Amino acid sequence: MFNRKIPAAAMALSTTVLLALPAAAETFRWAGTTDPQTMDPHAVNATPVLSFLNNVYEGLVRRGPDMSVQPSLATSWEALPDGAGWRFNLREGVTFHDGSAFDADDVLFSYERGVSEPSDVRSWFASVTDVVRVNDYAVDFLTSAPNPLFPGSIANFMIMDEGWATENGAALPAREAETHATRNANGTGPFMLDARDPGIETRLVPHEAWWDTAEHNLTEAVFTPIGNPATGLAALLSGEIDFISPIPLQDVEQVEQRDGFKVLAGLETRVIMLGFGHDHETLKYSEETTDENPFLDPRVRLAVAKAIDVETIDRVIMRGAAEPASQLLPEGLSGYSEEHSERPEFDPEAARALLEEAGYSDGFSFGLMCPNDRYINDEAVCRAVASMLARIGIDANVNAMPVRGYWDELRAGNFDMYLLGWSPGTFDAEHPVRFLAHTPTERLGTWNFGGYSNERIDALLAPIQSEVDPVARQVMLDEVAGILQEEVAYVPLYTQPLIWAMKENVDVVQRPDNFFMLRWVTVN
Amino acid sequence: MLKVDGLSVLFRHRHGATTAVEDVSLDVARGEIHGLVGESGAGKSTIGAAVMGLLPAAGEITSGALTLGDTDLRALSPVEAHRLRGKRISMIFQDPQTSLNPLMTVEAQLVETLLAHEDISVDEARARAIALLDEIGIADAATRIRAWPHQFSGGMRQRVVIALALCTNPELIIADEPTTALDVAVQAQVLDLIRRLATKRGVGFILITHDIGVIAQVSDRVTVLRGGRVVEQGPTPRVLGQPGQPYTKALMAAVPPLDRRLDRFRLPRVEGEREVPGSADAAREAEDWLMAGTGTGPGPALEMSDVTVRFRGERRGIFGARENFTALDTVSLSVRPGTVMGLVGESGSGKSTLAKVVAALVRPAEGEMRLDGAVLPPMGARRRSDPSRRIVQMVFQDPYSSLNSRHRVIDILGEPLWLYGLERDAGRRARLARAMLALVGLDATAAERHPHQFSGGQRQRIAVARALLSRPGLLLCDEPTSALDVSIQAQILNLLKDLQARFGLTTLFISHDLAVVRQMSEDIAVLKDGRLVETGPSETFFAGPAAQYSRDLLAQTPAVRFGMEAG
Amino acid sequence: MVGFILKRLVQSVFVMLAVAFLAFSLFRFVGDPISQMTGVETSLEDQARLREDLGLNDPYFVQFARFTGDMLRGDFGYSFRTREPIGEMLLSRLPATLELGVVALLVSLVVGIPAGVYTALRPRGILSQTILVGTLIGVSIPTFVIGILLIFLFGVQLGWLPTFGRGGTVEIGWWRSSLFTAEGWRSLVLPALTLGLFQLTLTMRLVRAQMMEVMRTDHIRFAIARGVPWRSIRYRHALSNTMIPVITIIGLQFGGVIAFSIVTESVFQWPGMGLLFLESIRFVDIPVMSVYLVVIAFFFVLINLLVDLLYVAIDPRLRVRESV
Amino acid sequence: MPERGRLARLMRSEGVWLFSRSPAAILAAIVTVLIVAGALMAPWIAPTNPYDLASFSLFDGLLPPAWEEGGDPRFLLGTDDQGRDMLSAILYGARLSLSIAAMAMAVALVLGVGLGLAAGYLGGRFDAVVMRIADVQLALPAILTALLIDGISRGLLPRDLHDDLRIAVITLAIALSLWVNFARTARASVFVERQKDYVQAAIMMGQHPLRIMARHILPNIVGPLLVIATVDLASAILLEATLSFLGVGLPADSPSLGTLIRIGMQYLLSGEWWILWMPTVFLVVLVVAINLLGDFLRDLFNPSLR
Repeated sequence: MFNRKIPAAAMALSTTVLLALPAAAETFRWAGTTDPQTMDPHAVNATPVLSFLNNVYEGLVRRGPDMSVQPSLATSWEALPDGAGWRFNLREGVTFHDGSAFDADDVLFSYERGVSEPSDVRSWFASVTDVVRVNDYAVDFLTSAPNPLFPGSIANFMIMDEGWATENGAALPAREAETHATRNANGTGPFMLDARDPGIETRLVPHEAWWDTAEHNLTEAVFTPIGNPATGLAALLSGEIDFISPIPLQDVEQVEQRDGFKVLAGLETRVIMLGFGHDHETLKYSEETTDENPFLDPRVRLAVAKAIDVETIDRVIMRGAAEPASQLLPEGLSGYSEEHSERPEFDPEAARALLEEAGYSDGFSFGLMCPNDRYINDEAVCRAVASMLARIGIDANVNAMPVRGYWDELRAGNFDMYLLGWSPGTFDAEHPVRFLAHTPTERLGTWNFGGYSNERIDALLAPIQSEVDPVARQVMLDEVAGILQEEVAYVPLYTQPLIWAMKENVDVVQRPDNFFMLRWVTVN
Repeated sequence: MLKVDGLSVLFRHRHGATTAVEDVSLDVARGEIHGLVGESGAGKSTIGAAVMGLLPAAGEITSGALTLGDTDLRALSPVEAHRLRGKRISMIFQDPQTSLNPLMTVEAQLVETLLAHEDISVDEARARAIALLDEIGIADAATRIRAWPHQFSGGMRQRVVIALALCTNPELIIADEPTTALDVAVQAQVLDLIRRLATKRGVGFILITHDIGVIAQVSDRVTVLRGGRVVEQGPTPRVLGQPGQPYTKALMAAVPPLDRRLDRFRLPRVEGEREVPGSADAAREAEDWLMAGTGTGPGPALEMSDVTVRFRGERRGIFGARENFTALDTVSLSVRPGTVMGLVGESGSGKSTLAKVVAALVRPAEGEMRLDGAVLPPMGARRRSDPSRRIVQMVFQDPYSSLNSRHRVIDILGEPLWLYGLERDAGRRARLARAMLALVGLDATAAERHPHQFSGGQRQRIAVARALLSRPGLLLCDEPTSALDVSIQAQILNLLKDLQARFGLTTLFISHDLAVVRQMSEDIAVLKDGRLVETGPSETFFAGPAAQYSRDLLAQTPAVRFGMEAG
Repeated sequence: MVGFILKRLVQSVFVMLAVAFLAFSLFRFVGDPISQMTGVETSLEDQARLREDLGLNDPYFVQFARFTGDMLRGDFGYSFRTREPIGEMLLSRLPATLELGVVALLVSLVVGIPAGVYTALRPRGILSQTILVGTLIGVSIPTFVIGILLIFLFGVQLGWLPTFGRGGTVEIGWWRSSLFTAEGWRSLVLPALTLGLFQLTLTMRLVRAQMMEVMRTDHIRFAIARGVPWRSIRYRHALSNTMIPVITIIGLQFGGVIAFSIVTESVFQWPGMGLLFLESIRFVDIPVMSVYLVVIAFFFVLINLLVDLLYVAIDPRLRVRESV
Repeated sequence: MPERGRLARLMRSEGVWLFSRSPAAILAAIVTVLIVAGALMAPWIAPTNPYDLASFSLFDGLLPPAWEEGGDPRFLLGTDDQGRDMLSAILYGARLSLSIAAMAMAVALVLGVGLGLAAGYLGGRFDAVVMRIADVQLALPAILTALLIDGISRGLLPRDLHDDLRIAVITLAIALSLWVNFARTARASVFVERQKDYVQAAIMMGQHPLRIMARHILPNIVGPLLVIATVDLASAILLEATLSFLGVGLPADSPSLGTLIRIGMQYLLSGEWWILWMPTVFLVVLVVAINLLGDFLRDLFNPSLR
C-alpha cells in the first residue's frame, strides 16, 4: 500500500542494512528533546514513550522500515469468518528479559491491563468486544464489526509478562502514584532496561535471548534528553553524543558541511493545517466584524487557501524540507486519495475576487491561534500565514502560546482560525476522519475543535472502518476527501519534515512515524 | 626638636585653589606642650597633617621647612616618611569611638604597632603593651588588653589611643582635638595624662583645639591662628593673660567666664569681621508681631513631677535578652514663668531626654507635666492639634541636621505660620519670615538660599527664627551652641538672652558647659545618671554648690583664670 | 540565641505558607494538566475520569488544604508527569543545584573580592577601568546567550569541556556529587562560570565601594599615622571591615543565584531543580511546581538566617556583650 | 510652597562639573540619549514598520546585511526569518523594551519607595509585614511571577482583552521582581534620616506623618534611589529578554529586543549570524551605557567616593 513517494530514503537504507555484517561493538549515545515519561507501555499513549518502549517491549505485530505490518510475537494472523474478529497464532520459544516464557496468558493479561480504567491505550480496543484464549499459543480478538485494519492498529500494543507484573504490584498502570513498571521493564524486545534515571539518563543493553536475529552491533545504548536545541546540536558536534533528533531546520546545512556528521531529512506522517470555527456564529477576536463569522462562507475559506503561498513557506521557513499537502494525511499513506492530490494554487488575485464575491472586499480582522513550541517552526509559519493573508486584506492578529495551555484554548473555542498538526496513529486515512472530520461526540471528532459537521462524512465513517475490500474502501475515502476539499473544511499546508542528525559512522533507519528503532542502528 | 619655618599649604578644588595655611612658623621643644588654637577653618588640623605628611590628596605644601631634630621632613621619600610615622612622630584623633579597629583586640593593635617599628618578640611586645596600659591608668591591664575596643568607655578608649601613639616612644605627638568628644571629668584626666607624659617622658606635644579652656589648662606655649595665619604666639599665660592682638582679645572676650555672670557678652568689633545687622524696621515689624502674639505676660510655668523614662535596652548582641535602661528616674522640676532654667549634666545624664519628653518626642513611663497648671499631655497622648504643639518649641544641637537641606529658608520659616494657621496669606507669610530673619540678625536675602549655604552660627539663627514664628511660650534649647566656635557661640547666646528678656519666653537651657549655663540661666538644675542632684538659683549654686557631685563638676571645668580684667 | 532562631523560623513558616499559596494558585491558571498527561486518542470521558481521580475538580481551598496537610506530614505527593514521589525527585535533583550554586558563588567570591580590592585601591588604573567595563559588558549580555557561547567555544570549537549534562558523578548515600572526579569538575566549569558571572560583577562592585569607604575611616587614618605597614592596613584592617556588609549582601544574592539557575540549568541541561521546575511548567506538572517553590522559599529563609548568624560570628560588637 | 527646580539646580551645578571630568560618563550619556531617541522616534526613522504584517514578505527572508555579498540595500542590517528588516525590528524592539522597562521601573519605584518609606518611618509590625512580603517576593523567581500574572490575567480578563494586555502582564511581572530593591533602600535611608533633627523638629511641631515622609524625608533620600533606578532599568531590560527566552515573553509579531534575541538564538549556528548579533550588540551597548550612568550617579551622590 506504499508507493514510491514515501519514504524513499528509508527504503534504500533498509535493504543495505540487512546485508551489512555487524562491525566492532560500541556504546551508542543518543538524545531527544523530551524524556519518555514512563517505562509502562500502557500508561501513556504518546509518541516519545511508545517509540522508546518499542525497543524494550514487543507487540503481536510490528511495523517494518517501510511501515509494513510484520509478524512479531504473533507468527501469523487470519480474519475470523464473516468479520467476527481476528485470530493470532503466537510465536513459541520466546522468553522475557527475566527469563520467564511468553504464552497466551501474557496476551490476555496485557489486554485486560490495556483496557483497564487507568490505562491510556483503551481507544485502540474501541471495536474489540472480547478476547478468547484458544490455546497456549493462539488468541482470538472478537470485534463488534469487521475491522480490516485491526492488526495494523495494535502494532504498539505491547505485551507484558503476567507473572512479573502481578508479583511487582504492577497489574494496572499507575494512577496517581508510580508502580514498579513505571521505572522498570520486563519485555521481550531486543533491548533490556539496564538503568533508568528519569529526566537525566536511561541505559539499555541488548537482550541476549531475543527471538529475532539482531541487526544492530550495539553493546549499550544510552538516551539523554536535551531540552535546548542549540545545546543538543553542540552535544552532537562535540562528539559527546552519536545521534540527535530533531535538529532545527536552519542548522541542517551547517551540520552537513562539517565532516564527520550527516543529516537524514525525510518526512514525518504529520500534516500541518489551518482549522476554522465552523460552529462559531461570530468572530471572537475581530476589532470591527463582531456580528458575523466570514469563515462560515466556503468562498472565504477558499480565498484563505488561495492566499497562502506554501511553496515560499517551504523554501524560506522549512528550507525546502517540507512537502505541500492537499489532504488531512500525507501522500503515500493507506487511504490517501490520489484523485484529490491537487491543493488550491497560490493566486492572491483570485483570493481577493472571492472575498469580494463573498461581500468582504474591504477585508476584516480576526484571531489566529498558534502553538509556539509544538510543531517545527510553528510560530514562524503562523506569522508567515498572517502576513500573506494581510496582503489580501484580512488581518490576522497572531496569538502564539506554549502548547501546555493551547489545547484548552482550542477546546474552549477561543479562536477564529487555528493551526493544527495531525499524525494518524493507524497510518491510514480513516484516522483523521474519525478525529477531525466527524461531528464532535463523546468518542468521535474529539479533536474537531471547529465543530465541522457533514452528515455524509458521518455516515461514511462506519462503512470505511468495516469495509474489507480495499477498492470499495478507497472509493468511499476519495468521496470524503472530495467533500473536505470542496468545502475547505481545513486548509492543509504541508507535511512536516523529519530531521535526524548523527555522526558519519552511524547508520539508522528513519521511519515516517518518527519511531527510533535501536535494532536497526549500526555504528561502524 | 620640631621646627616649622614659613609653612604654606594650598588646597586645589573645582574653583581653583585656596591657601589653607600661610607662612606659619613654630617650634616645639622636648617635653613642651605647644597649643594650636583658632576657630574652625583656621588651618590648625592642616598644619598637624602637613607635619605628619598626611595631607589629603587635594592638599600640597607650597613652601616652608619642616625639620624634626636634624631630619628634613619634606625631603623624605614616601617609604621613609611612613617608617618615620609612629617611630618618631605619632598622632591622636578626636573621636575615640572610631579611632580603633573594631574587629581587632586592643592587644593585637598594640602588638602590631610595636612590631612595625622594633624587631622584638611578640611576648616582649605584649609585655611592653601591658606595662604601657598600666602606666596610662587602665586597671587590670593584663586581662583588659585582650578585650575588644567596643568594651571600653569613651575615656578609657582615648587612653588606649594614647597608648597606641606612645608605644613606640615617639619624640612628638600631634593631638588633634583629643578631648573634644569627652566629658568634662574624663577630659581633665586625659589632659593630666598628657601633662605627665610630656614632663616625665619628655615627649613634645602639638595640642590642636578650639577650646581656649583646654589651652589655658595644659599648654606651655600657644599659637593663635586665624584664616591660616599666625595672629599671636608665645607663652600661654602672656598670650591669654595679656593678649596683644585685637582678634585674641575678642576671642578671650567671647569665652564665657565661669567665675562671674555677665549680663551680655561685649564683643569688640574686629576688622574683617562681616557683621551684617538686620534692617532695623523689618526687625521691629517682627517684634511687634511677636508682642501681639505673646501679649504682655511672661511665658507659661513648666512643672514636671516624678517623670521617669525607661528605654528598652539595646539588644546587646544576639544572645542576651533586652534589659531596660532607666534614662530619667522620678525627676521633678519647675521652671518659673518667663525665666531661664539651666539644665546641666554629663553626656548620658538624661538632660536631652528630659527636653524630648517635654517636646513629646520621647514617651515617659511615669510622671506628669503641667504648663501654667494645665496638664501637658506626653508623647502619644498629645494630639497634633493640641495647642501645646505651638507653645512648646525647640532649638536642636546640630546646626547641620536641624534644617531640611532640600528646602529654602523661606519654606522652612513659613511652615509654622501655615501649620498653626497664624497667617493664611502666603505673601504675608513671606514678609513675616523676612522680618523674623532681620530680628535674628540675618539679612532678608537669606530667605531664597538653601541651608547648606550658611555657616553653623547662621543656621542656628534660622532655627531660632523658626521657633519664634510659632509665637512660642516655652523654648527648649538642647545644647544650641556646643557645636559652634567660641565667638559665634557668644553672638547666639547674646541673641537668646535678648529675645528671652524682650518676650519673656520661659526657657529650658541645656548644656554640659557650666560656664555657658552660668551666663544664661537664673535657676540651675544638675542631673546625674537620670536623677536630679541639685536645683536652685544659679548665683547661689555658683557661690557654693550643695551636692558633692556639683562641686567636683565645677572644679573640673577648665576655667581661664589668668586674672584677666573683666570684659 | 534560641529565641532569635525560633522567631525567624516562625517567620519562615509564614513566608513558606504564603509562597505555597501563591504557587498553588497557579493550579487554576497555567493550563490543564490532563491534556498533557493523556495521549492524542484518549476520549474526553477518560480525561474527565482522570481529572476526577486526581481530585482536580475539588474546590480550590480543599485542594490547598490537602496540599499543605500532606506537605506538613512530609508527603510531597506525586508528579503528574512521571508519577514519581516528588520528595524523591527533588532530593535527587537537589545536589546538582546546590553544588552549582555554591561553586558559582565561590567563583564570584574568589574572583570578585580581589578584583574589588584592586579596583578600590587603584581606582584610576587602566587595568581597573578595563576590569570594571569588562565585567559590565559580561553582565549586560543575557545569561542564556553567554551560556550558549561558552558551550560552542569550549565544547564544540575547542572540545576541552563537555557541552551539557553532569558527568563523573559519585553517589554518597543519596547525595550524588560531581565534586570528587575530574570529569565532574569539567562538567561544572561552564555552568558555574555562566551563573557566577552575574554574581561576580555584583560582588566586585560591592567590595570596591565598601573598601573605598573604609579607607577613609578614622581608624585607618590612625593606623597610617602609627606607621603600620601598608600591607596590613589594606588587607588586615581595611579588608576585614569591608567584608562585614559585603557578607550580608552576598547572602541575599544567593537567592538570586537560585533564581538565575533556572536559565543556566536549562541551557546546560544541568539536572538540577531549576531544570525540573522549567519542565514542570512546560508540562503543567503543578504538584512539582508548588513543592519546588516552597522548597526554594525554605532555602531562601534558611540562607537569610545563616547570613545573620555569620554576621554575628564575624562582628565582635554583636558577639561579646558585657562592657566595662 | 512646592520647591521647584532648586534640587535639580543644586545637583546640576555640582553634577555638571563632575560630569565633565569623567569621559566614561559622557560617552555613556551620549550613547543612551542616542538609543533612547532612536527608539522613541522609531515610527519616523525606521525604514519599515515591523508590526505591520503586510509591510514585509517572506521572499526577503534571511537576507544578510547590505554590506555582505547577497545583501539588499533596502535592508541595511539584513532581514530575519520572516523577511522583517532588522534595523526597524531593533528600533521598534528597543522602543518596546525601553517602554516596558521604564513602566516596570516606575511601578517598582512607586510601590517600593512607598512601602519602604512607610515601613522605615512607622517601623514595628507594619515594617515586619512589609519585610516578610519582600522575602516572599525575593523567593519567587521572576519567571514564576510572570507566569502567575499571565495566568491570572488569562483567567480573569475576557479573552480578547487578554491578548493585547500581554505587555501589561510582562511589565507588572518585571515590576514585581524589582520593587524589593527600592523598598529595602528606601527603608534603610529612612532609618538614617528619621534620627536627624529636622525630622524630629517636624514631628515635634505636629506635622502630619504623610507630609513629613513626602516633603521632608523623601527629597533627602532621592540620591540612593536614583542609583538603584538606573541599575534596575538595565536589569529590567535583561529580565524581559530572559522571560522571552523562557517562553513567557511577548508575542512574536510585536517583538521586543528580548524576543528578537530569542528568535536570533535559533540561528546562532546556522550561518545567519546577524539575526542574533545585531539585537544582542544593541542590547549590550544600551545596558552598559545605562550601568555606566548608574555608576556615575552613585559616585555623585556618594560624596565620600569623590
